[in-house]
Amino acid sequence: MSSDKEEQKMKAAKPTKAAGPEKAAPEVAKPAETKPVPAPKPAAPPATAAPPAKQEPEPPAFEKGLAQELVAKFGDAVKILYIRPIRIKVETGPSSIVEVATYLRDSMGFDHAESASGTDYPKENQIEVNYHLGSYTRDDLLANIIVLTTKANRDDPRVPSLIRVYPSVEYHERETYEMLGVYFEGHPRMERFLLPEDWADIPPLRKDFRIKGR
Amino acid sequence: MATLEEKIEETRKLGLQVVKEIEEDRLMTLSVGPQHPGSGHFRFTIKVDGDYIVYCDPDPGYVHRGEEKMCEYRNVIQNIPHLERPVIHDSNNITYSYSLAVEDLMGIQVPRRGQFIRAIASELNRQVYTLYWLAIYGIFLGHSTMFMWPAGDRELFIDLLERLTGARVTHAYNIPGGVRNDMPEGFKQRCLDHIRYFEKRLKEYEDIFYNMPLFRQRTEGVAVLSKEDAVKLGVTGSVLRASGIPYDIRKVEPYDVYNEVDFKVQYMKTGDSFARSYVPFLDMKESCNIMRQLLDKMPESGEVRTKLQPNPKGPPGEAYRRVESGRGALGYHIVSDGTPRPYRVKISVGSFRNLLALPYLLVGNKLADMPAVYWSLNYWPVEADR
Amino acid sequence: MSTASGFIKAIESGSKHLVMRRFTLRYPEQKLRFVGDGYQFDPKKGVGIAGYRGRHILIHDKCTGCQLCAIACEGIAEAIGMVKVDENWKHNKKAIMPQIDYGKCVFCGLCVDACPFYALFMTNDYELSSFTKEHLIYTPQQLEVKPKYDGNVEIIITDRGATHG
Amino acid sequence: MASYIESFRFGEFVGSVLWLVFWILIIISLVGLPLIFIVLFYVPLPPLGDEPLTPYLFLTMVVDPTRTVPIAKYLIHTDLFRVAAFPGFTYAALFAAVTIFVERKFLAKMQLRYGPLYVGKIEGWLQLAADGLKLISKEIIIPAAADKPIFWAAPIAFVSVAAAAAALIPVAPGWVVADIDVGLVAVFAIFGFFPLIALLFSWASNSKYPFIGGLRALHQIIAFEIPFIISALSVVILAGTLNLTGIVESQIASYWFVFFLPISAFVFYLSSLAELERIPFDLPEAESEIVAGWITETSGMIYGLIQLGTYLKLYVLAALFVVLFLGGWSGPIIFPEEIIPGYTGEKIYNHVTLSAIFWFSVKTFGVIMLFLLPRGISPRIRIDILLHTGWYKLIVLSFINMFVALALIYGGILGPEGLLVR
Repeated sequence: MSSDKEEQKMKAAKPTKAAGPEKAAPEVAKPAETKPVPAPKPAAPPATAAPPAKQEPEPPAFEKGLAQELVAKFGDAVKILYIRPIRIKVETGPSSIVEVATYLRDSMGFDHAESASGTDYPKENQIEVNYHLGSYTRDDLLANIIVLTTKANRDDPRVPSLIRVYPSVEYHERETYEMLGVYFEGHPRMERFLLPEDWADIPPLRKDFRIKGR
Repeated sequence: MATLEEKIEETRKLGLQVVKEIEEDRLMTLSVGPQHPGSGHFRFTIKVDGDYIVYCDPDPGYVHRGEEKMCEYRNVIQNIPHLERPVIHDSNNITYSYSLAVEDLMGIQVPRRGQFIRAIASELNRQVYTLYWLAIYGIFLGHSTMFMWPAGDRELFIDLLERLTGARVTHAYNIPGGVRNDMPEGFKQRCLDHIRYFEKRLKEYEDIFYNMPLFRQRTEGVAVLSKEDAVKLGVTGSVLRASGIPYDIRKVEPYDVYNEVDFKVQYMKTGDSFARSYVPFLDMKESCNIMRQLLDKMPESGEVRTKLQPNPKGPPGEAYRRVESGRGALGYHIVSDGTPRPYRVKISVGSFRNLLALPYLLVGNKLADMPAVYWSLNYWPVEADR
Repeated sequence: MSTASGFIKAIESGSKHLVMRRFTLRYPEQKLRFVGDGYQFDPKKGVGIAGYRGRHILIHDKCTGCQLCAIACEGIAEAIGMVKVDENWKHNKKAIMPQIDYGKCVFCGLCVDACPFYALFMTNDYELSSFTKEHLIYTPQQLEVKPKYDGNVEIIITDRGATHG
Repeated sequence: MASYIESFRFGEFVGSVLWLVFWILIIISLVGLPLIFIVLFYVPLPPLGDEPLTPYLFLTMVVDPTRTVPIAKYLIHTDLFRVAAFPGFTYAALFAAVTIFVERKFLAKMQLRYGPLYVGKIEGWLQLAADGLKLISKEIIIPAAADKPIFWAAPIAFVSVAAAAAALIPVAPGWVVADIDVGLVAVFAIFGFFPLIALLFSWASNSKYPFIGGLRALHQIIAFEIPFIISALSVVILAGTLNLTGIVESQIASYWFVFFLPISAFVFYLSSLAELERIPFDLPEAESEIVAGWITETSGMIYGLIQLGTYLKLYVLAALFVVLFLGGWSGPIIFPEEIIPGYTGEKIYNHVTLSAIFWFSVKTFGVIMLFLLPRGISPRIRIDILLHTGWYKLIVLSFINMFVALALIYGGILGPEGLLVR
């Protein structure tokens, strides 16, 4: 069964990474009382493909093939952030996200969206919206998850909605709208979903929204 | 007189949360409110034409506590007690994928015996959750015996978990790096006794509930979710498996020791309310035999946990790990920026994904079907609001 | 005739339960018996010992007032505050010990994991109700007392069904 | 560890006790005594020896036991006693109370739990009194825009209609409140009120869920009225008379009708379950769908009255089933000739009446247990299945039964000089 094959690969990939953290300096016993200032440059460096922090183990062949197929189809509109045993992260601009999603769904078999979520990067004044796409029908893709991300400017975040491609993201996008303030164009009911009707504060999951008393 | 379909179309355009009663369209707006015995802490507004539901608009958020925001203010270990709050009687499963994701980020290797105990604890927890769900499903259909028996038999597994973890429901047992304590002695034998007795009880459930003709009349052929729609709506867990797709994270993406356990993914093809209520029942049977295999294959002695430093830190990066919880795929997407506190934690739960199927399935059915369809979606309001 | 046989099987299954033993634990008369006398943690081996997570017990001659339990609980429930005690110990110069507010504590036991000096464990006692919130705050002296809890019942599986015996 | 709240002061305690004693005295003197006198003056008291029995003489005899026996014996045969006590309201209410307690314990045992346990030393037998007191002391909340007169009238009407039906049931030979010769039709006429009361009450409580519950009650009882009546009609064909006592006598003459008309008994059982709104047909108060159906807005004593009415109805339907199909009070004489040594022949004390009462109670209790069983084993059915079973399946069955009854009559097996008639 193909999933066992991936399992061995995953086992192989994990130990090499385990060597990474030893060299992290042991934390001092009593952490500083004040909130630790966010660490230098956060995770997704825009520059090179592979993250510089740790050497990326040789990506598994099957996932590499998928990524190659995407890059071949969309050229530089698509950028592969990382390839791991059953996880691939693909970044596109807001303009081309709908075509990439449609291509992923129709010809590559990723037939449903697990979730749509956002991460706020105040340093680069950007909000990263990522969709986790999975596949129920293609057997060899059952375990794979493609994280399709796009970046939107933080002051006026507008991203085209994928509701035409994946109807299952309707509630996820409404939640990301109210939590991070990302406006999804083309969404039929861009309204409040979880928060109370009289929520007057800024979107709570943004970094500059502080929990009172913390 | 407008036909049913026109009424459904016309009301779909009504987008307002608060719906005003319009005299001439002969529709009654019912708020199946946060206190309604048929909905738990969750409200959905339905418009009813006579006995037929014409429009349904779910409005969750009554128990939203901002778990994702709270995660950003605590270090990795302190997150465990509050992360299990969304569904406290499935706490080992909901913290399981969090621990796996953190272990991926920090490259921690859990010892073999710890992985086995973690799997056993999560299987026990799956039984506790499914029994609680089955009890409420029984009382929703008016079958009070079917509420009392599962609610009583749940005590068998709560007692086991209490011996193993020290707490009846909120265990905080699954820690990045393994489990917090080893098994007490005599636990294995007691576990096998309880499972053997429980399988006799499962036979009784089938006699008095599933094979009851009145129950079959109420659920068979009601609110059918076809295979294509299930995929299109992205539902997960028993709702997906009831529509004919044998998709179980334990088999598809085996984590920890699940690849050493051979079990068959239970699924049915009809996709109606009966299938969605019968698949969790089959899962419980399957889970009993998984627990037996886990208990046999478990190494007798050995470490159960790799000790982390007080404020564990890892290299910056991202990880997304999923686990098969009582309500389907439960995934954590953790972004870390090198400090002990996670930069962003996204919890993707099964209930939130199954919620989309509720308006899709309810419209066109009868008012009396509302509890049968709603609760067959395996929807836990507290978990969906996070 | 599947409907008739369905009904008959249901009646037969229902009436079979009329002779089975009742399962409820009658709490005040029967109390559950727990394994060992509470959850403990061994900092050297870094792993806990299975036990019920009830009220804490503080061993005064081991506690050094290092505040690690207060820091551990700070992120969870802020239930532990350090208070002055009028005992003087060689290893506890500042003479401060944890005072636990059971109005906030969630009994997760992470403070026990954080204590490196075998000073803070948990016991079997869970009957902590009181009339006012102030009485829920247990001072270190109160925490030192070992509660007596006599659970006498556990789940037994007989041929006539499981019961608490 | 527990400490008392500082705000408790002894003065307040004494004040409240005095306040209570004051009110008890007021109620007794202004309401209690006049009531007793009115009853005593109007109740026809027997002449004691030579001079007529005046109320004051009556009160003195309470002290002297030798005088009580003749008074009691006389009172037992007056109509007031029949209506209020034996075959009438108190007997039925006693049965209803026992049924409530037995149902809770029976259901609990079937569900492996204890049921009421702590009130009253052994197995919680005083739980019923505790519930009654609780309901009496609870505040009655009336919805704001409710139609107050009907809101108040409906529960009282509910209990009185149920009690009226209880008056027509013959418990022992000669012991029936109203022995009218169109007994069975009168019972059905009285049962026709129940849907009306349910709808009135739910409409008067002016809120959506009760209104849906009221409509469902209407649909359900009307759908099951017809099989209910036709299945009883086939019994009338066999018995030849509508008078309930006559029906019982015709069964004593031949065998119980349940052996001849099993299908009719089953249809009668099902439609009385629907009449009672019990579990398989629980739609009017389906708590998981429409909060609590037509009794959503009840609280305090209004809920108490409706519960009493429901269980009175349960007793009446079980007794009706016994009268129609299980031969009423027929059964072997099990009491000895002289129950009280040296005292025979008096109306109530002869052994025939006592064994009749015994057999009637045992059979009614058995049928009540049959009514309680479905609540333990079956879920609630949906409104369209309910109507489908009512209109199509049960009516057909009851017509088949009518045919069986006619065949028995014209075949000469039962009826005037039938083979099996003794």
